[in-house]
Formats: sequence, C-alpha cells, structure tokens
Amino acid sequence: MSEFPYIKIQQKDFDLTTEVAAMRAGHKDIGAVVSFVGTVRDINEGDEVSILELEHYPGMTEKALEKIRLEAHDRWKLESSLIIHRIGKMYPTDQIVLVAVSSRHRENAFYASHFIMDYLKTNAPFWKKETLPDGEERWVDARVTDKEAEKRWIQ
Amino acid sequence: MSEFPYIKIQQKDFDLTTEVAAMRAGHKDIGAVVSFVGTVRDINEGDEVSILELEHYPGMTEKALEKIRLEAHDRWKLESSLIIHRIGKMYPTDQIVLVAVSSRHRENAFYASHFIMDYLKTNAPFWKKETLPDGEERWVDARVTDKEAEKRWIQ
Amino acid sequence: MVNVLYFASFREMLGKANEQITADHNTVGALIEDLSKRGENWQQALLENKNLQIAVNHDVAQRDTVIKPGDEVAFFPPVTGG
Amino acid sequence: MVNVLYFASFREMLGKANEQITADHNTVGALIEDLSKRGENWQQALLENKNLQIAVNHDVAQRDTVIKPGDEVAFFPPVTGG
Repeated sequence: MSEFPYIKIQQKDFDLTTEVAAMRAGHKDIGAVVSFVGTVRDINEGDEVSILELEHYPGMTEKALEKIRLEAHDRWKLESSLIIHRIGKMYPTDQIVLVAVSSRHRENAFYASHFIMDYLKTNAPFWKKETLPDGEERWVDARVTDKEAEKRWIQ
Repeated sequence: MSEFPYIKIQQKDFDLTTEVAAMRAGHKDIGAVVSFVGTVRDINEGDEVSILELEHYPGMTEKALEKIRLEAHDRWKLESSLIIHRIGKMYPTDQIVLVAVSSRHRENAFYASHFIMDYLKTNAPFWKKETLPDGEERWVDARVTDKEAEKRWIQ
Repeated sequence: MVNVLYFASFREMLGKANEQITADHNTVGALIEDLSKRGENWQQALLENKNLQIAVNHDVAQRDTVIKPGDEVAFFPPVTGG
Repeated sequence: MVNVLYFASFREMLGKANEQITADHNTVGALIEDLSKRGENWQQALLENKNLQIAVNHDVAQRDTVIKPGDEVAFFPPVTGG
C-alpha cells in the first residue's frame, strides 16, 4: 500500500469497472458513483495530434492530488474517492485520467468530481507535450478557461 | 437495434467499462467522459432495506428518457450518450442506473450527466418498492429535493 | 374505447393493471370523474389525489387533456426511479 | 545546499533536470537572481517569466518563500494535466 492509496500515478491503462469497484469496496451506504475519464483528443488547437506525452513531478503530484481529494471529502461528505493519472506516451482515444467518487446522494458526487478535476487541472504538476503528424513536438499551453473554472469553487 | 439504441431498460446488470466503450465507439473527438451510476443503498428513511424492486411503464419510459437525452445533446453539444436503467429486483450495493456522456471538454459532460439524472428522477416513469428485513413492503416516496433539483436547469 | 393503465401503488390500490373502457370521454378529467364513481378507493386515488400523475399516449398529460378512442391513458404516483 | 529541479519546457530550455546548488540563499527570489546570471535563457525562464511556477518541498511557493539548506526547489511552467 502506498502512502496515498487513493492516488495512483501510473504508466499503464486502467479499467473503469475494476477501479470503481475497488473504490466502492467496503462502503455500503453509497447511492451515487460519478466517474470522470479524461481522454486524448485527436485534435488540439486545430492541429491533428499523434502522440501525447505526460510528464509529472513525482512526490509533489501525489501530495497535491491528496490535498484536493481530502478537500472534496470535507466539502461534500464523500464515502470514497480515487484519482488515477497516467504518465508517459498516450495516443488519441486513450484514457489519461480517472476521478471517481461515491456519496449517498448524487448531487455531492457530481459536484465533488467536477471540483477535483478543476483543481487537478490547475494544481497538480503534470505537463503535456504533443507530437503532430509531421513529427513536430510542442508543449501544451495552459488554458485560461481552466483557471476560470477553478474560481467557481472558491467559497 | 431498438428504436432508441442509446436507451436500455433491462433486468440484467451492466458493466461500466463495456458500456462506456460502446458509447465512445466511433467518436474520436472526445476529451471527457462522465458516468453516473446509481446504486441501491442499504438504508432508506432510516430503515434497513433488503430488496428494492423497480417497476416501469414500457413505451413511455423509453420515450421520456430519449427526450431527456436529446435535450442534453442540444444544450451541451455532447459527442455521445447512453442511459441504462434496470428493472426488477435488486439488492443493496447493486447498480440501478447508468448515465454516461461524452464531450470535447469536461464542463459540458459534467453538466449534461447531472441534468439527465435530475430529469430522469422526476420525469421517467419508474417506481421503487422496498422490502424491509421483516418482510414489510413499501413504495418509496418521491423526494421533494428531486423536484427542486430539476428546477435548477430551467433556462 | 380507451386503454387505461395503472402503475405502482395505483395498480395495487385499485386492484388492476389495465382495462379497456368503452364509455366516451372528451377529456382525462371526464374519465376520472366517471372512474371515481366506482368507490372510495377510486375517488381517493384519482379524483382527490393532488399527486396524481397522468400520461396520454406516453406523454405527460393533465386533467384537461383531450382523449379520443384508441388512446392509452395511464395513472400513476410521482416517479421514483434513478 | 538546495536541490533544484526543472520540469517540462524549463528542463528543455535550461538543459538540465536537476542540480545541487551550494550557494546560500534566504529566499527563492535570491536563488532566482543568482541563477539568472548564467545567461539569457536563464534570465528569461526564471527572472522575467510571469508564468513561472515554483514549489518548495512539494508545496506551491512564491519568490519570497524562505529556503534553507536541504530544501527541494522546483521551477516549472503552468500545469496542463488531466
């Protein structure tokens, strides 16, 4: 068991059913499970994308994600939650990230998963580099809309 | 293929990975997939629940769900979506309903899936009967909070 | 002739899931008035029940919704799926 | 002595992923001033870059964050995961 068992940073792909079942295990009073999966789009900034490579800051990543996860638990009384983020090379349609949460009622699960994703986008140290069909590599720019999305959760 | 291929009313359980993959198939420009799974809680109104039985109105159910699904597509430019609702007898922790949607960006997928669930709760003709451990059966009352949740989406 | 369906607690309270009704009624309201003459449980379930939900041909309907021969009219309590 | 890390475009621009720096600096800002003397790319990446992100010991930090020997200081661009 790692220091943060509900945070996984891994190269390999994940199976939604398996991961959600693991997150729910041992929690009976669950009425709602929301899962978000972020996937590699084949288009970014109008250009076709062939490869997406994810780099991260080991150690800080886990700490940042755990902080976000625990804040979501505090604010929405979650029963359980799980964040998986892949690193390394990925291709269009591949799964990049999973955020899964469970709660008694649906509203909390919807808000908490949305909150975790918005904060992950602006606070977790991951960086994307994309390779175009002609071999050109470029770092993906941070989106202004992500910074705005984060603000909606400020209490 | 049924009249509404993205609506399934069935007794059997569903597999999240399989259903989400089917919903995504053929849609490449997806960056976000949100899945909601509603599950049987072992407690309702303070009482332990042993069995939950779901009844529905065949024909009207499919029509009502398809209407909700198409409205979600209109409002949030979804790439694809799927609604599965189980009927018959279920037990605590069982999956009852799946709403899965995909879109280019996450915000639309979060809102659309939440919208579909809120409208399903108040507009799709399903009824729940629960059996308590002593064998007592009772119809589940509609929740006032569900009617309120629906109102937030009125434009 | 209209096809009338009863769901969930209504089916149990009224003792039937569906029936063919031959009387001609212009509206759902007139049909309800007529059915309520069958007894107290019918009156309570349909006429006096402010939570009564109605569908005509699979669409949500009201007491003043017009019905015609061949229509399917359904009565049921507030829905509780999901 | 502090451990300094560079990520993503910073690593590529500056040509290194990490290094040990022995000079004593009281704050991240003082460390940046010092590193910027190495050349134009250092100056642009660290001193003049308003999008510069900083972490000290895995926590988000600012230019005025105090550092001490043994700390881990990281420089990187705005994050783009998820």
